[in-house]
Amino acid sequence: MAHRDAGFVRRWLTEAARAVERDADRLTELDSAIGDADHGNNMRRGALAVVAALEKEPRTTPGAVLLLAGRTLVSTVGGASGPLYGTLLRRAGKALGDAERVADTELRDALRGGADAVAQLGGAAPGDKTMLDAVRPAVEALPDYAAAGAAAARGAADTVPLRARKGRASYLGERSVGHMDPGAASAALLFGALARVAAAEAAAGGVSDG
Amino acid sequence: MAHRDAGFVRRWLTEAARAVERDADRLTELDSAIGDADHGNNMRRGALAVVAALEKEPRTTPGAVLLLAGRTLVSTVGGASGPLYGTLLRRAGKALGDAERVADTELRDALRGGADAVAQLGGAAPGDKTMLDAVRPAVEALPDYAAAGAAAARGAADTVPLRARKGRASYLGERSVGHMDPGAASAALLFGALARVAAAEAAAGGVSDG
Amino acid sequence: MKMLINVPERVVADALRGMADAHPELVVDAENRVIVRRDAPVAGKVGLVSGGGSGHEPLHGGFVGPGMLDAACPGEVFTSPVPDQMVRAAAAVDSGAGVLFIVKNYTGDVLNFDMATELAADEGIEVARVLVQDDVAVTDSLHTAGRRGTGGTLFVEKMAGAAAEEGAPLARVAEIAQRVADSSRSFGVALAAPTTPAKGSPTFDLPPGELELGIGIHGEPGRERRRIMTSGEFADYALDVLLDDLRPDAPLLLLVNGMGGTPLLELYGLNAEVRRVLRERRIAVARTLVGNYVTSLDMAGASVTLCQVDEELLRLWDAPVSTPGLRWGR
Amino acid sequence: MKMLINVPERVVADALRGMADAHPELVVDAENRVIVRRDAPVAGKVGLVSGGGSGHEPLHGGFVGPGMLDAACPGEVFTSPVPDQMVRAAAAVDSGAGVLFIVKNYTGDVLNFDMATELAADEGIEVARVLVQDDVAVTDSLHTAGRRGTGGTLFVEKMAGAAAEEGAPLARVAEIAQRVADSSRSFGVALAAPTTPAKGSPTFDLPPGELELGIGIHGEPGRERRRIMTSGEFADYALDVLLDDLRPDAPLLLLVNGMGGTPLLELYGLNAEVRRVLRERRIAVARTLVGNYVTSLDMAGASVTLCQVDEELLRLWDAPVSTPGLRWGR
Ligand SMILES: Nc1ncnc2c1ncn2[C@@H]1O[C@H](COP(=O)(O)OP(=O)(O)O)[C@@H](O)[C@H]1O
Ligand SMILES: Nc1ncnc2c1ncn2[C@@H]1O[C@H](COP(=O)(O)OP(=O)(O)O)[C@@H](O)[C@H]1O
Ligand SMILES: [Mg+2]
Ligand SMILES: [Mg+2]
Ligand SMILES: [Mg+2]
Ligand SMILES: [Mg+2]
Repeated sequence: MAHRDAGFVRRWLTEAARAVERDADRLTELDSAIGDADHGNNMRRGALAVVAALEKEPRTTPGAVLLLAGRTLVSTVGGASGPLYGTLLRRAGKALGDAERVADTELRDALRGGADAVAQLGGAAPGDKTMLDAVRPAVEALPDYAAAGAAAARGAADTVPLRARKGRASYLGERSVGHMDPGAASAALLFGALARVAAAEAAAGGVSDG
Repeated sequence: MAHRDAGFVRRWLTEAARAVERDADRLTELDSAIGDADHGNNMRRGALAVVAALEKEPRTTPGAVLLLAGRTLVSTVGGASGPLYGTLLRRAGKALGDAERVADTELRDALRGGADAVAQLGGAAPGDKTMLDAVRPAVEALPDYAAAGAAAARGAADTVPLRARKGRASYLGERSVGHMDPGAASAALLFGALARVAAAEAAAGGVSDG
Repeated sequence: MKMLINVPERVVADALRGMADAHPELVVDAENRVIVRRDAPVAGKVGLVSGGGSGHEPLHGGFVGPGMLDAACPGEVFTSPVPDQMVRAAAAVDSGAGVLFIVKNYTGDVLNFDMATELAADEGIEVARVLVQDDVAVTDSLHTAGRRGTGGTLFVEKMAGAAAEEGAPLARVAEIAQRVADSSRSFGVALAAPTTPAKGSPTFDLPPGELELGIGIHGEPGRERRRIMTSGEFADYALDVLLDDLRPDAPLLLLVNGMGGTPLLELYGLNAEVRRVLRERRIAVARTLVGNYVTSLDMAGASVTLCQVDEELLRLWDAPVSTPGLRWGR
Repeated sequence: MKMLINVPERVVADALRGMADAHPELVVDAENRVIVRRDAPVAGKVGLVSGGGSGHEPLHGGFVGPGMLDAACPGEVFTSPVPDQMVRAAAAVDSGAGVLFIVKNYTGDVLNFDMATELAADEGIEVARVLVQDDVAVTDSLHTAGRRGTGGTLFVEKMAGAAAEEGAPLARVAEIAQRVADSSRSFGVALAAPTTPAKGSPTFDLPPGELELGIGIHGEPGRERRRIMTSGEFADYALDVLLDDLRPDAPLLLLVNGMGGTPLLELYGLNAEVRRVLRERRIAVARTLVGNYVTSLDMAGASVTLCQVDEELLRLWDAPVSTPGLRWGR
């Protein structure tokens, strides 16, 4: 079983930031349809801030990286996605403590705890058409990173026929049906980036399995 | 030489009102290009008010009809065209006094006096791209009514290449060139109506020449 | 993009600089995005803090001043502010008498203010919270995030502000705020979508000849899309919905609010129709406010907010207020 | 047509009914189209009357009240009122001390107010007139109808109003009004055309990516059409033109005015840029007003008005005013 260090988590978040930058307009488009047209902008602002924070305050453990990233999201994004994504990463970071390297299953468990915290904070259940509908299946597919990426993408796509029950899309009732949830779409970007970074690491043979 | 009674003037103004109603949108379009897009509306409001006033307060002399029409325009139109057209008709009406029937030349002289009053009130010279550029040639072509109608139409068309020096189009400077002056266009409607009513009267053989 | 701005990313920062220049009676911290009454903290007075996404001006920053808010936290356009701003605002206005957070009911606002409440408590600041959820366009149900907070926020900020100014303790100010929130109902309509700086084009499509009934203040869609209505038809429709929900048995405060892109001329015309309906139903209006108070950038449209008031609330409404957006009395 | 109205013909009448409902402190005669301060005529006080086309709200009707206008005459949308209205207004506010007509320099306004002056004289009312022509977009020349009156009107109405409220005689009030008019300069820009109720579509075409520099408040074109500018570029351009003409050697009043369709957020951002330019040129600003005061229906855009003030004018500016659109002091 592979172990991951701070560099891995940093690369993950950096790759996720790139993906958000690339797809920000699409996220905003999705949020125009059933929300308030700011999700792409929110995620971009958060991603830039996370990358800047990680550069300015280098962290040496996976937990510390996630903690800093989560705190940064809470402090810079606002909206619904800021506290929710912030909580996801912060809680995962807290769970990992100050271990220099963590097993893939530990990372999985930490992220699962993060997802639980998101559910508790926002009160969303599966099928409520939120980011959790992509986050949950991704976490459950771990430690298979490729599967997690695919599961998140599928989870996002599966939000299309759903009727929103949380967040501002819920005000739309029936009219929210037929659109992908923007937060689920950004979650798919997050786990897609994770899959790519893990694949690159595997290809480079850089994964220790101590 | 023909003589005209109150009925003639009333028919003229009624026919002019019809023309304004029909062409109001065009007048507004012209005023959009070099003004504030209200000339059609102003003229329509005035025309309706004149027709209503003449019905409510029947007048028995050409002078009284013109006086009432002019006063009504001043009281209901506003803008630049209200006082100017109002003055044209009021002054003409005053000049005709309380004669029951007036000669065509008397009507011409009265309208010429009205045009002079308009020039004095608004300070516009020939070629300044105003209603006067249609009113003046029309008045000069009287008592040939058909010629007056044609002259007014030509005068209006001839404002196209002019640069406005009075009214709000003057603020446009060079950019007023290439557009017909809305007030000249409405003046062409006024004298076109006069020509038609005179022709109808001639055809009906209803023109006295006492 | 059709805006008179520098760059989209700096719209809020530029606006805050401009507010600072225009309002020496406020302390505008553009860096930390907090707008504070210059004489804060006022000794012994409960501090009132609100905030939310930018783009709703004059709400909230324009309502900072004696008799209303002590501080406001502007977020990005249509995005709730972050807890750091709220904690900073609370610290700036707390005189020891505690702080009331006035929160519009949107997931983002609620979550961020909740986090701020915890953080403020850590710093020893006593915080109470009132949630404004006055928008009857969306049916309240377990299947939504509740009702949205819109025009009623102005009523809450004004009357709670007056109570705080009178020296009422935190529990009492919170109780007043809650009472006003409970007594307020709003219903809005959009004729054209707003354009956000980030998107640079209208956030939704509203074809000519159609309007969106029950619009939110971020352009969130509402109940239904319909053929354009006259102001009279809209007043009939909106008042039906509002009065069905509120069932008032006391005089009303009435806010005929512009969403930003609708001329005052139209808003006054709408007020005439609203008052016609209320007269038909023999419902008394104690005070009326017509204008752009809780806006949605340049969105064309309007909302109607009713607030049922007893004598105490009416007195608090009439109490002096001195802010950029609302000013009367001494 | 995208408006929340009943029928185009009734827009002004409906708005006046709505104003009457909203402002019990005014007497709004919707039939005769005159808005009068409830306590008019005020014994011994000079009466201030203004008016003009509708669609510029809150100008003029929103500036009726203690410390500003005694009466306003609203015309049709973008069309000057008729003499009958002005004579009626003059008669309603004349206490024997005479009446000042405040007239924006448009052919229609000038002609109608001139006729009214004659008619009022016939009725024994002493009338003085001040012409506001502050718009530097159009070069003053023999080949135009002069300069247009725009944002400076607010300054004239406010300071002349304060002088009248203090009991100054007609000649003195007229002199103050003239001084303010002479000291005011405006420059505007449009990003999108207004839609008049009668036309039902934008009164001119402004393609995406372009703006119209030197726009009037009826959407009259100005100096030139240009590629869109940033707020900073516009501030540089406008201040160049304004200061070139005004060459101030005393502090300024600054009005950053919205044309109706531009959000307050943008106006504050523009204010920041205007103040930057003025700081660069070491020109002091005594007071600032940011908001929608002299509008052009839903036109997107803004104007900047400067008024140079001495101590007396500043005192008159700061004097209490209590109108729907402008309110401060006691
Ligand atoms: N209660 C909730 N639980 C989980 N996710 C939520 C909840 N509310 C909203 N979200 C997510 O947040 C996304 C919207 O984020 P964003 O647009 O940035 O914030 P806002 O809705 O405040 O504008 C939604 O698409 C949804 O995935
Ligand atoms: N000084 C003037 N002398 C003669 N005619 C004028 C003068 N100023 C304006 N006009 C006429 O008035 C017309 C505009 O009328 P209208 O649009 O109704 O009024 P406004 O310009 O006040 O909106 C112009 O097209 C022009 O023919
Ligand atoms: Mg959003
Ligand atoms: Mg016109
Ligand atoms: Mg948002
Ligand atoms: Mg006009």
